Amino acid sequence: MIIAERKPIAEITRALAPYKNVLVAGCGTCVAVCWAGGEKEVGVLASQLRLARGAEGSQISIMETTVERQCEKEMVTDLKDRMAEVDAVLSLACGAGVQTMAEIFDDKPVFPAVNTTFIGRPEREGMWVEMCGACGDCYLDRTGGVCPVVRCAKGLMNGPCGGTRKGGKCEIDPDKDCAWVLIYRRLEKQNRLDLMREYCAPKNFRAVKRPGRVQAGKA
Amino acid sequence: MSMKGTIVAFCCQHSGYPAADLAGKLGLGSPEALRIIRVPCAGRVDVIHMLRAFEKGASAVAVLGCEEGACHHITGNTRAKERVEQCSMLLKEIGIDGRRVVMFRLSPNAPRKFVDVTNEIEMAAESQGRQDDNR
Amino acid sequence: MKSASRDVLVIGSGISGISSALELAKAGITVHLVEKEVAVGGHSASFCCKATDVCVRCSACVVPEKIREAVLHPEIRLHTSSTVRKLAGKGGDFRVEIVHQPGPVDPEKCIACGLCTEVCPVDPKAIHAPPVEATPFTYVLDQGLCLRFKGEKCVLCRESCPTTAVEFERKAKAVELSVGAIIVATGFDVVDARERGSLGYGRYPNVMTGLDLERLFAREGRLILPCNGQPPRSVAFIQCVGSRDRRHGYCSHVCCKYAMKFGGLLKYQNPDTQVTIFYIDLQTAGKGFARFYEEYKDSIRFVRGVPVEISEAASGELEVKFEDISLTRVSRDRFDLVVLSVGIAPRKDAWDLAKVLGINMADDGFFAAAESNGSNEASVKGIFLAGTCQGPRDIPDAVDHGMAAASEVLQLLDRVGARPAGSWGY
Amino acid sequence: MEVRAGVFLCNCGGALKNIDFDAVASEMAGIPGVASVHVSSDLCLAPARDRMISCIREENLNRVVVAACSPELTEYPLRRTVQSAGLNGHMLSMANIREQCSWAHEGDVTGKAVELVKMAISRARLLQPVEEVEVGVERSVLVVGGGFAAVNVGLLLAAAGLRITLVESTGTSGSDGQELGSIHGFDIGSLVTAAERDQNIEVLTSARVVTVEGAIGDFTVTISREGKNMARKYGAIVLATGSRIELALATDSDSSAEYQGIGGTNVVSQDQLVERLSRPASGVKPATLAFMVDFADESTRFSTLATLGNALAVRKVWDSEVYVFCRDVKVDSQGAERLYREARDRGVVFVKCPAAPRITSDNGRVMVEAKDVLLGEDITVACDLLVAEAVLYPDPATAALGSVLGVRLDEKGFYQENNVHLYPVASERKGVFFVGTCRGQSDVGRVMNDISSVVINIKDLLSSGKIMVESERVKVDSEKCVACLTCIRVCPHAAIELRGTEGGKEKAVVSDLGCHACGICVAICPAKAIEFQDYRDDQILAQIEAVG
Repeated sequence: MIIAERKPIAEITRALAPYKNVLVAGCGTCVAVCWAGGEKEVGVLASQLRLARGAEGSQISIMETTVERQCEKEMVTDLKDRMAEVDAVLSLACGAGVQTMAEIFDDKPVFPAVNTTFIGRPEREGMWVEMCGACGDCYLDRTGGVCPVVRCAKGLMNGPCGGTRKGGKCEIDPDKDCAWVLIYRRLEKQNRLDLMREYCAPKNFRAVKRPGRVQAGKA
Repeated sequence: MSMKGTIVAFCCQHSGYPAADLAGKLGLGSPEALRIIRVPCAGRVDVIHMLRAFEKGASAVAVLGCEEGACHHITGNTRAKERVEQCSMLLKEIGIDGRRVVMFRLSPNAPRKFVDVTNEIEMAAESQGRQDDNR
Repeated sequence: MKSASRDVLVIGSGISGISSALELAKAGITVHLVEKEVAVGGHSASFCCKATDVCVRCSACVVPEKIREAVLHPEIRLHTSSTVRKLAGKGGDFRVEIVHQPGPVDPEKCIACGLCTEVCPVDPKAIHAPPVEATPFTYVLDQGLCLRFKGEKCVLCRESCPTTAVEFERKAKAVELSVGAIIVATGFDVVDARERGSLGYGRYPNVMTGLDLERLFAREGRLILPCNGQPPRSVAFIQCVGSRDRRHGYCSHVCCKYAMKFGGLLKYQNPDTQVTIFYIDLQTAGKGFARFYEEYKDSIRFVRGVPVEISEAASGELEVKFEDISLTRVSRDRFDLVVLSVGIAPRKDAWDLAKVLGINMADDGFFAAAESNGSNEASVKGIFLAGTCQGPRDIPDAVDHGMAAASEVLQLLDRVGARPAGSWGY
Repeated sequence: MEVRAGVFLCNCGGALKNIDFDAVASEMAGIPGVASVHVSSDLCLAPARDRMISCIREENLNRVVVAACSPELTEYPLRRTVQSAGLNGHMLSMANIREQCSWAHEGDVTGKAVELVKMAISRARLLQPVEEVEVGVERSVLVVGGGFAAVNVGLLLAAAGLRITLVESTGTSGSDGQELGSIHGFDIGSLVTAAERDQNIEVLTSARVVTVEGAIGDFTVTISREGKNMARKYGAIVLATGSRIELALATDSDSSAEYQGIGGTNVVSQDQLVERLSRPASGVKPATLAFMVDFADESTRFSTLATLGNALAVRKVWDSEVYVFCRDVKVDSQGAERLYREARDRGVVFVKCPAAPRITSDNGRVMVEAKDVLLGEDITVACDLLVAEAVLYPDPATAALGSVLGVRLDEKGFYQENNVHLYPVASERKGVFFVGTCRGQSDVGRVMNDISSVVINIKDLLSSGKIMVESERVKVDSEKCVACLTCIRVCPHAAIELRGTEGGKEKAVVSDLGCHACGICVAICPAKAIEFQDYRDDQILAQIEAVG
């Protein structure tokens, strides 16, 4: 799922400085599951903002809401009737959500409250790790299901880089597993090690036009 | 009127709350500004409860749970400790002294510890209060 | 052997009596819990918490919880200030006569408001609040101080009581109960440290027993010298006082544990306090205890060899004379405070109850179990033993033994066809 | 439905002099939702309770706020009073104005009392009823393990009319009972045959528990036996998997390495010694014999008790010289001190040494060399037979089965987290119990107590076939739940599971039977989907709002 991380409060208060009535909008799916932008985090951020303003002696009135999915236009438009007395919107959704909110309510400034970081999974409670870089041209069939583009620090397509530490750890980050050691062990287990001998041409990262577009049902 | 100097204490019904009762029975003086909210376990208290108490003007917030290793719900007091640290970080981020939110662990038959802990919180909050006022 | 009644009598409301009563009540059985004192709980209710920054598993905090659960349980009938006078019938069908000798303050009516203490003319007050852990929290009248019991006509507390709970002359009342089984859980007496006169308990103020230390910690929360209220610089624990000797031929199970836990607490509260433990064999067995022992093995000084004499040095310190076996010579050491780790002894009035119930007593003075492997049945069919009245146990073992007694009672009632009704939730 | 709260203030016989009850009463009268205010002097006694019942009925109150002494001893009877007035027991909110207000401070505390009652009223407004329902439970118990404790528990529960399944991982039942049974003279064989003949007991040998779902009264367990999986329903689960006994020859590595070379027949375990003792005729009688105790593991009584018993047996049967090398003699068990005294009277020599002895071999005899504390010097004993120290280790399957059941282990790897509130036989998951050496117990007397305790615990729960339980006190709103599994991972009592809901999708569901009402899941749920009656977020925040 999409993993995000709350921005430092200083950045948020600086952006909101000129505004009096703020709508803080959370999103109920991905960012909620990774404890960054769900209903709970909306409450905590709103309370923190009120306390910060209180400490500076100025006032702020905050409306708190959480949209089921902020990347759905219809769900965001539902907030229409509450936008009248709002000066600015603070969205805790991922990049897609913030931009949908900004697009629907283009007369009001919309600020992000979280940094969308990667597509990943929970490693243990409260910690999430990147698994996929959405490069648009998946190689997982050739690496036994371990993605070197993202999980190898240098993104090598014909690894390992020879600097692997003892215990199969990455040269750059000692407590991170070297992706290519994982690939080797996985293929060894399925005795498909010959795949490692195939040379993999450099990836053309510009092959995929930005911004990406997927049309259901078309080639 | 904002409750200048009030201390909101979330007391676990297995440890903090009975300790407060014993302190009363022994006539040991705990701070008058203390407002005790009874919770089933320290693990029930969330960051939003602590922040809302500060928004309401509390000078300090405390979570009183069971001793480490004696929690009736095994992980309740460790969860509460993590959330208090998180709340303290959130306060530090906006310039309020992180030490105003504290977690203390005690057992139900330790009234003396309850009184020492709550008086310590009040003194810390007062000295901190003076620093904030003249800032 | 059809049972007339499926009620059960539990004698003694210490932690094991309470555990038996609770388990039987949860099985839907009506339990008559008879207690000699005004308050329920026995010795372990007044033990203090010995946690450092981590719980040391002394189980002292489990006791008040179980007491509260038992006092509130609808199936448990409390008979405080009562003793067992007569027993008739046999296993499955006993008729018991209980003597209820009510004290001046009626627990049913006293709401612990404290008005009587205010008006009491005597100082120290004759009528006052009970120890803080007492449940029910009924006020107590100390007849030694009260003018009324010295022949004067003082009625101030009776008049001031809003719920007419104070009545000076209350007659004893006999209560007849018919029960299917009896659990004896009358607990223990602490060994009187004066047995070892040479250790100076009672002569020197800074010689305390383990029980005194529990009470002091419960009240003060830290250790202070009885003579001047200052924290001690050096403390000695002397093990096996009244255990494993000619008069008490058994190990009391609890003293090594509480001595080491107190030692650990003292080192935690004030790391430069010197703690020394004099022992014969260190009993470090038990769930989770080894880790505790590892932690404090180096910071506490363990000396194999039990002191024989304590004398007061000129400086007021206590001089302890002991045979340090590892150095194989007699030596002397000085301490600010000495704690005698007194053990568990059979109750002095155990013989009276044994006569009434007709149960045997073992050679060490405790009640004798039918078989030797820690089973609960006493020498009389239908009477079961629970807790320290059958032998020394710590709190977790006492709870375990109490539940086991309740379990054997339930098996007896099942065998004689006394089906318990529905069960009360968990 | 409009909130009509009755506020009952108790001035404890007029003794709470530092609270002006009239001022408090007048302040409360004006608060929205308050229908009436009553001041009485002894709410904990019957007459005042009857007056409260009539008040509730006459003013048809739907909330009761009691400001009196601590709820520790009065909340439960007050709930029953409220119920007998026809109101749901959970519509009660209490303020502690005695121990935590009047007694806790000198001087006038009317202001604090007003605030405490306002907090209780603000919470009372948001209270919702919780029904108590009777839930049927399976009258069957799964006992895992085939040893001495397991078979005993099975027999006793079967006698109470419960259906028992005895699951034993090895081929034959009663295998691990050898050491415990043989040393202390219990014939495990007869117990096993009794179990097999009992029609309430089904013995499954070489079977393994694969998955456990559900909660107390309604466990669904899959057992795999000879490749096929069987799903079964149970009301409770008892783990009596025993422990693994290993011979710890010596702790310091150098001597044990050299020692391995000896092997051979003159080093035995306790039960091998018992076997030889029972066949005195064959085999040569050893002239001198040594035991090693309490070096490798100082936290168990097992090897000491076995040693005391067998040392006496050796003196009687073979009359050979017996030396016991130990650090401390563990005598804190029933009758252990008497055994120790009798052993010394019969000539057993106890050598107390600060560290483990060095063991070497000299043409077929075992040389045990150690520093004797009493003599103050090193001694060496040449003996024909050495009984090594037996150390209890957790059964190898403990960790795997522990995770299947969702229960934690203690720091030595035995079952049952080291938490005083679980002693003696409970686990942190309702309905799952531990008995005997698998939870670290090490002597027969205590194992017997464990067996009886677990029997009555289970009879309390299952013998009537139903349990009263508060239905949906902690409830997951399946619309809001995004099935992120956080609550399932966090629940310390494994009371939450993913289950299909009417909408078809699998969502988290809290089992009323298994829930301990602690609220840890409620606080951590990212989607705020879990509601916990009496302690909902809005009820806690309302109390904060009412302060000041």
